[in-house]
Amino acid sequence: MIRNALKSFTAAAAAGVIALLSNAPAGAQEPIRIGVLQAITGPFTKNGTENWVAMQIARDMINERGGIPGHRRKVEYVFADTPTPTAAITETERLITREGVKITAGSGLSPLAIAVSQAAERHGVFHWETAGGAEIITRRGHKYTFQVAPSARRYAEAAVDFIVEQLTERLGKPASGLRVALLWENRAWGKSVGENVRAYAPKKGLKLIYDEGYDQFITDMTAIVQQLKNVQPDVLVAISFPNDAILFQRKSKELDFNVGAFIGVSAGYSNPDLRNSIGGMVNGIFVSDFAVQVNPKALDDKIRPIAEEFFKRYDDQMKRPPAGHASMAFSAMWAFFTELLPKAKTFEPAELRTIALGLDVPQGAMANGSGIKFTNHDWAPDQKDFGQNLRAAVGVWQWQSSGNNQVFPTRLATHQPAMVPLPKWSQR
Amino acid sequence: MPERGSISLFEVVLFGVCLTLVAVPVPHFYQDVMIVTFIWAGVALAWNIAGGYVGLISFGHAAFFAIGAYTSTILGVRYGVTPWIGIWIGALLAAALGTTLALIGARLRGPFFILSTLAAAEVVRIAALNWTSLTGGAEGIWIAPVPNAVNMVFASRTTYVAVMLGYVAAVYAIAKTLEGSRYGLRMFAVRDDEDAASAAGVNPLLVRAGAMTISAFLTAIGGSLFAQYFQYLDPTHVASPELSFQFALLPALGGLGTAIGPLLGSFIIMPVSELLRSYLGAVFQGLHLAIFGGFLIVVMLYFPDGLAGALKRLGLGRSKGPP
Amino acid sequence: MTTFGQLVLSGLLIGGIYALMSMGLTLIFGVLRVVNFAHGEFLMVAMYGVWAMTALLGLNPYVAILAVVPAMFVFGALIHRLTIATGVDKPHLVLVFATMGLSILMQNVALMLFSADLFDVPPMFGGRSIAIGPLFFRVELLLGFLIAVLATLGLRWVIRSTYLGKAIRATVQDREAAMLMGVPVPHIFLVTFAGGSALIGLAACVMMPLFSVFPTVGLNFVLIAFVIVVLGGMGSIEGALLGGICIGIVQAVSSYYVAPAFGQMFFFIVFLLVMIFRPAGLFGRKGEAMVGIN
Amino acid sequence: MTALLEVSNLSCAFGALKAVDEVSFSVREGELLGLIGPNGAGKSTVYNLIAGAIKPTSGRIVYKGRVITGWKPFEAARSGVARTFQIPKPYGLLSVIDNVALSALLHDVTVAAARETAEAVITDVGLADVMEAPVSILTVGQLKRLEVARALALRPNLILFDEIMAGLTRPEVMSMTELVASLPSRGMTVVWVEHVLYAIMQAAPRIMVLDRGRVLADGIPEEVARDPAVIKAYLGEEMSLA
Repeated sequence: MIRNALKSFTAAAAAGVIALLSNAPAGAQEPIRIGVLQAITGPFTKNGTENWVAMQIARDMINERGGIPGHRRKVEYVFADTPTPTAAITETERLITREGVKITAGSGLSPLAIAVSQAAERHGVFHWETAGGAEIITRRGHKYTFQVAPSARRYAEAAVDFIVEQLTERLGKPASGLRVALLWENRAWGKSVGENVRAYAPKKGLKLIYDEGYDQFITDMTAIVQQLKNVQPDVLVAISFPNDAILFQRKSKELDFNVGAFIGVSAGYSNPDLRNSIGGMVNGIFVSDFAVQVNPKALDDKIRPIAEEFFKRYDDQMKRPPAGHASMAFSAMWAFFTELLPKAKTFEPAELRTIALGLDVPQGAMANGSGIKFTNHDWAPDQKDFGQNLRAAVGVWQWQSSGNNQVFPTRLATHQPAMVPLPKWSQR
Repeated sequence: MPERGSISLFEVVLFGVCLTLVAVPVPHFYQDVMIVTFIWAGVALAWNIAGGYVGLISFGHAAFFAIGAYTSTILGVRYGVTPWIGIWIGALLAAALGTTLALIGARLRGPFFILSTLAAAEVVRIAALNWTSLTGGAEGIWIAPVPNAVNMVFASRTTYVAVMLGYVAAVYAIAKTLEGSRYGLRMFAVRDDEDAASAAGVNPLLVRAGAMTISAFLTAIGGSLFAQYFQYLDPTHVASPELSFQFALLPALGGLGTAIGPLLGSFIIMPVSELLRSYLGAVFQGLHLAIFGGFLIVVMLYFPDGLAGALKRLGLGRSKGPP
Repeated sequence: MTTFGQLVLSGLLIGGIYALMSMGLTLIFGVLRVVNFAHGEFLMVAMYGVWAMTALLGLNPYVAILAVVPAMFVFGALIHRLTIATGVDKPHLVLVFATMGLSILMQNVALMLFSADLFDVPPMFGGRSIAIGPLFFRVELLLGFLIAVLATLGLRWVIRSTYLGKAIRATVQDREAAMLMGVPVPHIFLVTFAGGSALIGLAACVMMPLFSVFPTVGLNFVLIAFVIVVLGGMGSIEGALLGGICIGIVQAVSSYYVAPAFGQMFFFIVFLLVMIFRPAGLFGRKGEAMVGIN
Repeated sequence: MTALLEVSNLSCAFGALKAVDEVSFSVREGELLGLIGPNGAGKSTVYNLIAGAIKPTSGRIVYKGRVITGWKPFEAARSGVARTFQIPKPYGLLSVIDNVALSALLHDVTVAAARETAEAVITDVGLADVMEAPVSILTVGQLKRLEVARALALRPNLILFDEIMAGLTRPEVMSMTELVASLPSRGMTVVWVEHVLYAIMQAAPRIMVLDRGRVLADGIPEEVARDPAVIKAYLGEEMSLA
C-alpha cells in the first residue's frame, strides 16, 4: 500500500522534474557558457565576492528577459575561485580545457587579471576583464584581452583634474600654490595609481609636497599622520585598502590632522561599509572611483531602469549599495550581453574580437555611465592606452550625509562638492 | 615504500607513470596541475633536505624561491642573459643566503630557528616590494610570452611539463643520493642527537650549513622554473609567507626524513587541493581550505610520519628489523 | 621635539597593546614549549566575539571582557583537549604544523561565517582624543596600555605567589620531576593553554575599539607577536611587556625617520639581530633559546 | 711509556659549587684507569671536561703532548678520543647498525665500508641479533652496549666510558667487563668511570678515587680498597670489593 503510494509519488516527482527541464522557452538554443573567475577565498576575497554577486545579477536579469537579445540564448556562468595568481592560471585552464568555455570574464584584481588573461590568451579565448586596472594587463600584446574597466592612470587623472577644476577655487588657492600630498599602499594597485598621479600632477601645474608608500600589514599610522601633520598639505590623495583606510582616518582624528580636502582612490575609500566602520567621520571624503550611482540624466533611457534594478537587487542581497568595482562588473557584463553578443553569429573569439574592436557605445549607455571604445590591440609597448576602453567612466564621488554622491565630472554629477575646505576634526 | 637510499620498484613505477603522463596528450588543465605539482614537489623535496634530514624547519623558503625566480627573470628581461644561465646564478645567490641563515641560526633550535627564517623571508619580501628599480616592485616583472627555446619560453605545454618533471626527478635523485651517502647519515645523526653526533666527530654547524645551502640552491631552481612557466612575478605572490608555509606543509604531510615523503605529499595533496577548490570553491566560500586545515591537523597529530608513514604502516613497505 | 614626543608616546601606548596581544603566546610557549602558530587566529576569533557582544548585546567592549575572557578560556581548553594535548610530547614540529593547520581551518571557517567584510565597534568616549599640550592620544589607547600593565602585574603575581603558579614554575623547570612531585602536569598544560587563550581574549577586548576584524586580521599581528616574544625572551612575561613597548616605539620612530614603507622591515631586522647576538632575547635569561630543542 | 693524557690542576665550578677542584693525574699509553667515587664526587665532570663537553674554570688537559683544554667534542673524536654517554643518546630514527656506522665513518670513506666495520663492532658488543632493528625497541642494557659500540667504531686511542654497566644484568656485566679489559691489548687506552664496583675492581689494574672534586686515592685496586679514607668516603654506600 505504502509502497504503491511511494511509487506513484516518485513517478509524479519525476514527471514534475521533466516538466521543469522542458520548461525552457521553445526553440531556445543551448545557453552561452561564460567562464567567470573571481577570488572568493584568500587575500582578495572581499572585492572578488562583491564582483561575483554583481555579475550574477547581470546574468539573472538578462535571462529573465529571455536571454541574449536576437538570439534568445540564455547565459550560463561556469565559476572558478582564484585565491592566488597560480590558482588563477590553473582554474582558467580548467574552465577552458575541461569546461570548454570560449569566453572568460571577471578576475577583478590586477595580479589575478594578469594571470587569467595570460592563460586565456594562450588558448585564444576571449577575456572580458571587468575590473582589473593595472596597465600591464593589456600592455602585453594580447589579442583577446579586453579591459572594460578604466586603468589605474584614469583614476589618477580624475583625482588630479578634480583638484584643479573643482577644489582650487573652493580652497582659494591657484593650482601652483596648492600643497598636494600623496599616500599609497605599496602593492600593485596603490603603486600604479601613485605613479600616475606623480606623472600627471605636474602637467596640471600641481606639485607634490609629500609622497610616501606603506606596507599592507601596517598596524600603526602614527608616523605617517605625524609626517603629514608636519608638511601641512591642502589636499591629500590617498590610495588605500579598507583596513588601512580605517586606521588612517582614526589616527588622523586622534592626532587632529586636518586637511583642506581629502581624496581617497577606490578600494579602501569606496568600500561601502566604511561608514559602518568610522561612522560620521566619512562625510566629506572624496573618492576617485569607477562612477557608481551616476546622475540618471547622464544615462540614456534604455539603461536607466536597468541601472535602477541592479542597484535595488544588489542592495536587497548585500544590504548595502554596490562599490564601484561591483557596479563596474555589472555594467561590463550587461554591455557584453546587450551590446556585444547580439552582434555575434559564431560566438568564436576571433569574431567577438572584431565586434569588440568595432564597438562604439556612447558614454552613458552603460549602467555606470561608461561607454565602450577600445583602442587597437596591435603590439605597442609604449602605448599607454593600448587595449584600454577609452570611455570607461571614472569620476569622483563624495561621502555625504545623504549618501555617496557623484560630484565629478559634471556630466555625471548629481551633487555639488560639499564640505570644502574640510572642517577641522574639532568641528566634525 | 622504498628503503632509505635504495631505489625501489615503487619509485620506478611512479616515474614511469609520470613519464607517460608527459608523453600522452592530456587536457591542458591537468597539464597545469602537473606543472604546479612537479614544481611544488621539487621544492618540497628541497625543503626536506634541511627540514626533514637535519631538522631545520624553515618557514622562509619562499625567500629562496623568490630569489631564484627574480634573478633569472631580471637577468633575462633586463640584461638578455638566457635563463638557462640565470637559473644557476639565482641558485647560487639563494644558496649564499641559505648558508648565512644557517650560520645566523647556529645557536637557534626548534621554534627559534623557525621564526628566524620567517623573519628573513619577510625582509626579502619587503625588499622586493620596495626595490622597484630592480624588481619592478609590486607591479611585478613579466616575461614576454614569445616562444623561444633560448629564453626558455616554450610553445607547447607539454615541454613545460617535461622540464618540470626533469626538475623533480633531479631533485629527487639528489635527495635520494644524499640519503644513502655518508653526508645523509651525518645529517640524520645531527637531527636525532647533536651531542652524540658531535662526539662521533661530526661538526654539527657544518652539517646544518651544508644542508641549508643545498636546500636553498635547489629551491631557487624551482623558483626560476616557476617564473619561466608563469611569466609574471610579484613579491606579494612569490615571496609571501603563505608560500613558505605551503613549501613546509607538503613534506610535513607527506612524511619528513625520507625523499619519498615530500614526493607523495605533493603528488597527493596538490591535485586533491586543486580539485577541492575546483569543485567546492564555487559552492562554499573557503570550505576547501577549511577541509585542508582540518586534514593537516589530523595527519600531524595521528600520523606524525605523514602519508608515507601511514602507507608504510598499512603494510605497503618492507618491514624493518625483527618482527 | 613635539614630533618625537608624539612618536614615542603613541609608540609606547600601542606597544603596550602589542605586548598584551603577545602575552598569551609567550605564556603558552614558556610552559608548554609550544609555539602556537594559530595565535593570530585565536585573536581573530576573540575579536569577532567582542564584536558580537557589542553589536548584538550592545555591550561596551571593556564590559565584554567579563564575557569574552571566560569564553576564550573555555575555547582554549577545548582546542587544547582536541589538538595540543595529543601532540605536546611529540617532536615540536608536530605541533608547529598542527597549529598551522588550526590557523588555516579557523581562518576559512571565519570566512564562511562572516565573509571578508570588516567589522568594527562604534567609537566610544565621543571618539574624542585627549590633548596634553601638543601631544594627542586616544582614551582607548591609554586604557589598553593600562590594562596591559595590570595584566602583566597580575600574571606575575599568579606565577610568583599562587599554588598554581608554583606548580607551573615547577613544570617549566622539569616536567618529569614536577610529575614525580605530584604536580598534575597535563592539567597544568591545559590550564596554561586556556589561560593563554583567555589573555588573547583580553587583548581582543582592548583592540576591538582600535582595529577592524576580518578573517585574516591575524596575519597583521601574529608576526609582531612573534617578534615581541622573542625580543622579550620566550616565556618571559615582563619581557613581553618591554618587548612590546620596544617594538611600538621602534616602529613609530623608524617609520617616521626612515620611511613608512620600511617600518615593517625595520623590526624584522631588529628581530634577526637579536636572534644572532642575544638568542635568549633582550630581556630573557641566558641559554633560554637552547631550551627550544625538542 | 709516555703519558697519553696529562691532567693538571683541573678545576670546574658551577656557580658556588666546585665540582672539580685542582685535580691532577696522568694516563699512560695502553693503560686502563678506573675512576670511582661516591655520588657527586665529580667523576662525570672530569669525564666531560676531557671529552670537551664542558669547559674548565682553570687547569689544563694535555693529550698526546697537545693542550686540548676546552676543545670541541668533534675535535676530540677526530683526534682519537671516544666517549660514551651515561644516559644513552642514540639516533632515535636510525637502525642500530646505522647508529654505529656513523661513528665508523670517521675513518671509513664509504657507507658500505662503515657498515662492515659497524657489523663487526656490533657483534663484538653482542648486539648482532638486533643489527637492523630501530633503536626504539632496544632495552636499557642494549642501549648501553650501543653506546660502547659507537665509541669503539671510532677506533680511538683513548676511550672514555661513563657508567656503562648501570642497568645491565650480571651476565651482561661479565661479558662487558671482559670486553673492556681486552681493549688495552688492542692498543686502546681506557678511562672508565663506573659505579658498579665489583666490575671495575676486577677489570681495572689502576683505580683512582674522587671525592668532593678531589683525588682521594690512586693505585692498584687492593690498596685503594684498603685505604681508610676511601672506605670513609664510601661509608653508607654498600660496597662489595673484589
